[in-house]
Amino acid sequence: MIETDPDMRAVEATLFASDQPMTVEQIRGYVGDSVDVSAALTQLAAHYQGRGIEIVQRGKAWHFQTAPDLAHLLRREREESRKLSRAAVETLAIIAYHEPVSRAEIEAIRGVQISKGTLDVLMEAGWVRPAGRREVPGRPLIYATTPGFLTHFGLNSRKDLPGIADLKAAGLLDPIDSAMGDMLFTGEESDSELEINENNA
Amino acid sequence: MIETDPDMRAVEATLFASDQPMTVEQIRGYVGDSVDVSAALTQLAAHYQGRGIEIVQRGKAWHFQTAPDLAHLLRREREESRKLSRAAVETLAIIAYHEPVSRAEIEAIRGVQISKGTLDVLMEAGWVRPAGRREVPGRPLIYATTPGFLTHFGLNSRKDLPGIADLKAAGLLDPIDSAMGDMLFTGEESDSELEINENNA
Amino acid sequence: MNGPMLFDEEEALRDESRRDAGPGPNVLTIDIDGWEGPLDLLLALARTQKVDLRQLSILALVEQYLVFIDEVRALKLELAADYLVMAAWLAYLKSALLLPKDPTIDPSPEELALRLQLRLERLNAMRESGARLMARDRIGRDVFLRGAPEKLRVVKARAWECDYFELITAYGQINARTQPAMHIVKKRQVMTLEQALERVSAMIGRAIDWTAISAFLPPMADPALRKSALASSFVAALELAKRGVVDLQQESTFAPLMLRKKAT
Repeated sequence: MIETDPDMRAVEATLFASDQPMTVEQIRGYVGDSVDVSAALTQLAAHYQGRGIEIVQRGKAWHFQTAPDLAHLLRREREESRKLSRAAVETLAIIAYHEPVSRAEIEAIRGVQISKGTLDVLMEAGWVRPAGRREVPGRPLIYATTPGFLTHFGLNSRKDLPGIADLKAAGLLDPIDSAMGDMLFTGEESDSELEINENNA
Repeated sequence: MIETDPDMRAVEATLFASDQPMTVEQIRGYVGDSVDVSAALTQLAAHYQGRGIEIVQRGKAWHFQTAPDLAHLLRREREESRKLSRAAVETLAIIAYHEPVSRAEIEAIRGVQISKGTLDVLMEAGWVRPAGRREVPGRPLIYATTPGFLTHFGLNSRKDLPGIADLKAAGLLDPIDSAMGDMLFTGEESDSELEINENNA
Repeated sequence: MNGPMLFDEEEALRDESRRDAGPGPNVLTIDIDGWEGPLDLLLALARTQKVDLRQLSILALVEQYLVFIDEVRALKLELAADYLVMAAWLAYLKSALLLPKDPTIDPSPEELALRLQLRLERLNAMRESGARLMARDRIGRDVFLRGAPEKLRVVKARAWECDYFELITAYGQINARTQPAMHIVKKRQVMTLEQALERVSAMIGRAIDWTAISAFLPPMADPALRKSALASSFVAALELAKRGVVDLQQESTFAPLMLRKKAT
């Protein structure tokens, strides 16, 4: 029976323990001259055929490896969700409202430069793709959203995005003014102090 | 035919590719929930019996290794594995056979203080770890062995420690006071032996 | 005896045989440092009796120990104190064992001897277990793990989070931020100095007695306007006083400012 063949066992163990692919001569250095290493390797290779692991020859050297069709098992995906940065959200919004748009145009609209990583993140997320080049001097890359973007945000088309007027109506457009309003409101409180003085008067 | 069983192939490849011993749960994380990992491991272990490499269980974890009887082929003469001092070996044995055990208890058995480095060496080797505190005055740290200890010494569990059953039966793992009680109780025999010896003396 | 035991089997064996040859009376090369304390020395001596430790003659062992210690001292080698403490204790044990039994001594010498024997047995058990443990098929020495495992990989797939509200809010804020700023001053209700002059002049005509300035203010609630009216009316009062139309009087600082039509 194959399992009890001592030569094959020796070759199998030697090749398994080695951290390098081994030639027949190198294996023989461990298992001894009396062993027909080539024959043992051929038999082993046949024996492992169709198994989860296999013995293969690369050039003159042999090694063990896992069966190539099982490679997908050995990589396990772990999802890790992360919040998009402020810059990325703004960049995505600009692309969505103005597409196709170049990087320079995005920066002009944002009023701030964007770092290289920002667009990469949006592309990694699958929401933005390069959409050709603008036919102007320098032929800059232009960017647009993907179908994945629409799916993620539950949109049928980009036309579903609320317009500026809608945003204004929803109070989403003027965060600065409303902040000012808050300050005036707290300002009135101090007025009442004055009133007390008046009443005293 | 065994070679074509997809579950077994998957488990075989996963364990073979891993650079760490793996528990059933860890393997399942790679091969998927539909696979009966335990059954596949048992079958694989049987399949490798008598071969140059084998699948073994150490504690909860499994791994591939070369067959022990082939050690003579593979032992690297020059790179002798770490040499432990006698103190370290005894300390390791005391922890393994008595765990969990405090430093004072180790010292009581050895009759000498443990030098600072001894426990460190064992912990650095990954064989020993602190395992809480004994709820007695002073709350001393207690030590126990690790899964890595079982793996390194080829033990399936602490029950496989050489001679542990005999030592237990002989009361040699009990503290001396309780052993004294037992011996005085069953008494006579050992007393008489002692007397005989005294006569010899 | 020298150094720690090495776990090369051969060396361990050699070591063991040297130990077993032990410190016989003819052994002059005594290295006291080789012993890990008196208990270790006692165990080595016990093993020279070549009996199961349970059959050990404690009296013989005590004798061996005391002889050994004497030899060492004769060689003027320094002995750690604990060896001497043990020697003293064993000398006591020996005499107690040899003397006629005294039932009042507790613990009895036999019990002490038994305890010593138990301790030696336990140490010996652990020493042997340690050696057997070291002799097992150990990874990296007897059995080998795979030399070049592919290794399992965990690939981190990042899922980016952003909801619709965040998206449109961000756009709104960009717009707000980048819109050319236009500042409009909010209209406030005020009472001009002219209005105040007119109002105070008209009202003072009817007032005969001293009247607080607050009485000249419009009675409506708007506090902003009220404040403006107060300021304007104050200035108006000063103006009217200058023109010689009214008299002003204030009893103390922050006291109400009183107005009266100047007597003519």
